[in-house]
Amino acid sequence: MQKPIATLRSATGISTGKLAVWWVLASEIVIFGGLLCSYLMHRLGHPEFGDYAAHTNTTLGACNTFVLLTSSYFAVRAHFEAEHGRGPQAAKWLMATIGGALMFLCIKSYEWTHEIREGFTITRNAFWSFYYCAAGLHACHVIGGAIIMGIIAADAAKNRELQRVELVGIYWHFVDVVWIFLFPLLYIAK
Amino acid sequence: MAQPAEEHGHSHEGHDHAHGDDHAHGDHGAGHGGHHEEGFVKKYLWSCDHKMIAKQYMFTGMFMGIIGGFFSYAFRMQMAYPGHNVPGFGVVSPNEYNALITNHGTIMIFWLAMPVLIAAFGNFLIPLMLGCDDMVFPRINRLSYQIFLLSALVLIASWFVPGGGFGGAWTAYPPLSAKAQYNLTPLGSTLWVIAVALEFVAFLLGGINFVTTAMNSRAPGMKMFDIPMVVWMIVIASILFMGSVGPLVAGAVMLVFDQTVGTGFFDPVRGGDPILWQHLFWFFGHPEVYVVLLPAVGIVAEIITVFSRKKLFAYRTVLYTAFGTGILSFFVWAHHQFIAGIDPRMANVFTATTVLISIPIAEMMFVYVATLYGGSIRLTTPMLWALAFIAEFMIGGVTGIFLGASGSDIYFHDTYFVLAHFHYTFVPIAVIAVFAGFTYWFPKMFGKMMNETLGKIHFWGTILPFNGVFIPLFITGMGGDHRRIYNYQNFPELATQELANLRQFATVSLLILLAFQFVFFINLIISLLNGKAAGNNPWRANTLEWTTVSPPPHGNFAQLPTCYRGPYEYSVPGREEDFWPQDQAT
Amino acid sequence: MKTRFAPALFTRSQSHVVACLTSLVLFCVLFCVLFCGACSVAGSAAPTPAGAELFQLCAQCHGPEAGGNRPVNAPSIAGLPQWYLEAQLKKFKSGGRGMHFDDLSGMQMRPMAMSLANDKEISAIAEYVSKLAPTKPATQLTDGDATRGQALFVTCSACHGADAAGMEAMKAPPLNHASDWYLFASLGKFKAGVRGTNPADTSGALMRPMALTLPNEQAMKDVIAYIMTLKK
Amino acid sequence: MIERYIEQVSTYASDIDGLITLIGVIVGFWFVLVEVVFFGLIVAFREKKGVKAQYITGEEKHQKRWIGIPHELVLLCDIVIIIAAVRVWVNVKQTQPPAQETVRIIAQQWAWSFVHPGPDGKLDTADDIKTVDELHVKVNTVYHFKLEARDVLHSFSVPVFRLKQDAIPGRVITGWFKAKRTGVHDIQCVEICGIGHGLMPARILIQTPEEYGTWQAAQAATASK
Repeated sequence: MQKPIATLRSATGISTGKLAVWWVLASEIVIFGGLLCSYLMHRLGHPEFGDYAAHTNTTLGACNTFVLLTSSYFAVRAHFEAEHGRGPQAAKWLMATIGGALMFLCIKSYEWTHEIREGFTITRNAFWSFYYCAAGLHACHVIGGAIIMGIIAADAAKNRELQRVELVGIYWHFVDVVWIFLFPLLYIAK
Repeated sequence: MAQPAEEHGHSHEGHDHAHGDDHAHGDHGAGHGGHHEEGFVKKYLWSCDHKMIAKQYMFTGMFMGIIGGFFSYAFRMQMAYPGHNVPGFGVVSPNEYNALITNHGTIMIFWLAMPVLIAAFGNFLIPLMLGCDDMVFPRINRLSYQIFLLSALVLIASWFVPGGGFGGAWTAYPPLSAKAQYNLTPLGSTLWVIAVALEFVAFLLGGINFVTTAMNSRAPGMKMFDIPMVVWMIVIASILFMGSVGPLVAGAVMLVFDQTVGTGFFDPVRGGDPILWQHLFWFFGHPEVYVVLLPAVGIVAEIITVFSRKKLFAYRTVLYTAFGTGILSFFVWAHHQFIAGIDPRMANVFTATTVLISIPIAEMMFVYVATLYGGSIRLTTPMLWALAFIAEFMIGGVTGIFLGASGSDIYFHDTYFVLAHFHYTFVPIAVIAVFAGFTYWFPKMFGKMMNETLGKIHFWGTILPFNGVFIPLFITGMGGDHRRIYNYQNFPELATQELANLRQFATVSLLILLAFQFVFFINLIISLLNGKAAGNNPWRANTLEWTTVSPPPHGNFAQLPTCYRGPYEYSVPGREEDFWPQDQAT
Repeated sequence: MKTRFAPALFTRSQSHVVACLTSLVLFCVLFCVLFCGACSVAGSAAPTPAGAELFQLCAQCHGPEAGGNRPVNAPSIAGLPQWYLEAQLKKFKSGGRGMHFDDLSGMQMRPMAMSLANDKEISAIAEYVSKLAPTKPATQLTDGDATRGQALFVTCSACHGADAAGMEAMKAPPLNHASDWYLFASLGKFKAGVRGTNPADTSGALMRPMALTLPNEQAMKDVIAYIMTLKK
Repeated sequence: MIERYIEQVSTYASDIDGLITLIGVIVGFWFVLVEVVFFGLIVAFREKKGVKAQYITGEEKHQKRWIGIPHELVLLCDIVIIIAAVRVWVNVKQTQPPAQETVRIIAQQWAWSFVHPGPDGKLDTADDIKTVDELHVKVNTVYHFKLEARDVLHSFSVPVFRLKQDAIPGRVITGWFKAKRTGVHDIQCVEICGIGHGLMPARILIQTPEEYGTWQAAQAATASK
């Protein structure tokens, strides 16, 4: 499938792909924004949420923040390599980013298993419902991002579609930023 | 007039040019240079071509519209003749009645207005009007339609599961929608939410495509204010949609969890809040009105300028009012909740914003009326539809003030007055403007002219009964008829003969309206089979889609056009012709 | 391209005229059919729908087999005798049942009975439900003692019969296929005066003193446990 | 204009109807004006042989006036409407005159239950009078109602009072009314609440204090039996 001419035009001066990624992020921001606003309204109306939040594992949450930030750094490196046309290197850095994503998911599932075992399931109360819902939606984005990065890395290794490395990087930073909002709201605000 | 043979020649020439000019088409061009040789599946079902996707959206939307129309027939018959066997449906029981009204509303907004106005017209017009060969992401475009089709199938499936279709109104307020114990449709309600969520995903993908295409892929020379109004409107609508739907997507996830897993997001007993859903829903739901309105007024702008041979009066003003409406529409949502138990002080703020939104909309209508001044008006079928849009939409607009003003909304909330009001906005949008656009662009879509006589019969047969349906409902609403009641026998004040007569009048009008839609389908079929060849530019219009052959081939233009001027340069003094296509250098 | 488009539209070819005329005739026929259909509907009195059609509404709560649905307080009604169903539906409709402040589940049922237009519809639906095969609802109350219940049941058997199959002459419905949670709730309502105190509910008034003879909840559970053993 | 279709029975019904009339006059004026101009233009500027359309951009000052002036007039009308609407709203929903009587209204799928104070005049005491689908009130008395819902959203509406208020599970919402005429009227549920939504009628009986007293005594008598 060849690209139509439309895709190659750039009246704004920004490449079409990048423009589209920004629009994707804009709509994602509203989705997470809606969810977090709902959570905040509940949080402000229910002081007892603080007690529930005490049962979350802040250490592991902080660990995960660190893991995600590191993987974001790897994504920056991948972009740097791609800019200079070094596809295979970019692919390697992307694989490292995927590694970060997997580590994040592992820690997350360990955390959740523990919490569920202690009886803090999604149906326990509104706090835990929000906790699993928001973190779960975020985790879906992590999984989706990892899969997309895998595909792009496979292309990049053959020096194809290198501009996409930057695009997935932008997306990955967004996923990171969402977590940076989630972490204090769900873990720290006690 | 272009002869068929000539057209054929054109399209071949077109491909040759495309190959020569552009390497992006490159060797692949040879593959679909003979696009008529593509297999049936590739051409009609699995196509990436924006025009085919537009037609898929158009006809899927129309099909769903027929279902929605049938639903309205069934429940209107029940309203007029309660307890009678409705021919073709059977007796309407209370649960079926609820499912019918719920799905009628859902279909008409999400599966008719949205796909036809935004997706179908957007897909068809944006690349053609901007002078490019396709959407920027053709495969995402195809995916968008496929998800949309899937959502439609899920919705249809939801009517046939045990317990029947969801019956909690299209607003789906929890706790009713959240617990099977209350709505008694455990599967139907879940499938309903999933269908709506899938539909949102489809339009998010489509919207990203539209906005990016409009921003990046304009023909050389086309400046911001040279973009035809309908493209602007579809783009603004897409942005509005993207900006407002997010919270409801989150809300839909929460609602599905409430229904299936048993969480308590909207359950007050478990720390949730039922009002939260209303905020999430209407934060989307009110901008949604403008999401479907804006493309409709864009279509009307194209048509009235062409058929009055006039430049659009104050192009920039129209654009600014559209922006103004879009921005204001994010701050009016709580007028749906005046009596829903929100803090009464909030109502004052939302009354102000809601009433003020009348200003940009009124201004837009003034502009359209002013455009007619000094024109040379030709009442063709598309023009009749476009003018009817203005005349009828005005009724919807002014009756909205009664509902936006908190004091009078106390009485009118959830009565038939509300129902008549929003049908006076949605029918002009989703029916009148759609017919306007469809009859106007039909020659470009299919290369044939539609029959004018049948078109006019269909027009009058739709417009007159349409008023016959909803004007009586304003009156029953003022008399206190409230919505979603399947039978008034238990309410002595509503079971009066006068009100019953009005309801019957509305129902009979609806039957006439529906019967006249057959004229449209007959017209559609005979025009497709036997219509007069349209030629490139039958309406002698300026915008770029009319500079290519009808129907445009894969790749749209023989040579991608360059744009020299705005889209509405009609009757320019000193020119012999009364139109001046955007791609003509002189 | 200099030709004006208007003439092109108004000089229709022969085939178009034919097509137009046929379609108009077709349209007129369709229109008349629809319109006459509507008029005939309007003119006639509402016919009584078949019991199966009316039962659709009941099925929402009582289930497609009328086997009951605990979460929405809907008891098993399949195979109950027609006379009993008719009597209860009429009572619900007129307000003899389901009008007490504390009868929350009765208030859910009353509007459903009110949706039935007349006695003919009530008969139709009662007949339909009475012909459904009785179900065997699962036992949900476990802490009753059937042997003690057997002694208590002697009082009941005077009207409901030794096999709890009911007696029309005594206006006593069969109990042997009822859901135990429903029997428990009903006995509770009779005891508390939520049922059987409405002046319009004469048959309920017969049951209320009988329920009062059961001294406490355990006794109610015992007798229900015995009734459940009579389930065939 | 509403009073032609339905009686005004509460004290604030005429305020709301007055607001509706005011809005009706304002928007009616604009509606008629615009439609007359609109159809006038269509008739006046039909296509004529040899007459070319005018070229008007609408971007020049003297042309924009045709939009600008109506625009400002609409703004003025909007402000009038907003002020009038807020005044009515504040009267009906935001301020509550001191209660002379209080009733509790409980909505459930699909019935209304009412708790009237007993002879002692206080709610939530042993002598409360509880009814289903029948609300008894005294005429010319300020009533506060405490609105609750047992399961899903409902909405308490008495059209002759121009009164409407959603009932939300988990909350108690207080509102008020004062009936100015005796009679029996409909109470409706106006928020969809499931399959029985259309079958949730109740009646409000507005009685003279004497009639009400008789009813109250009769109820107290049956309760004590």
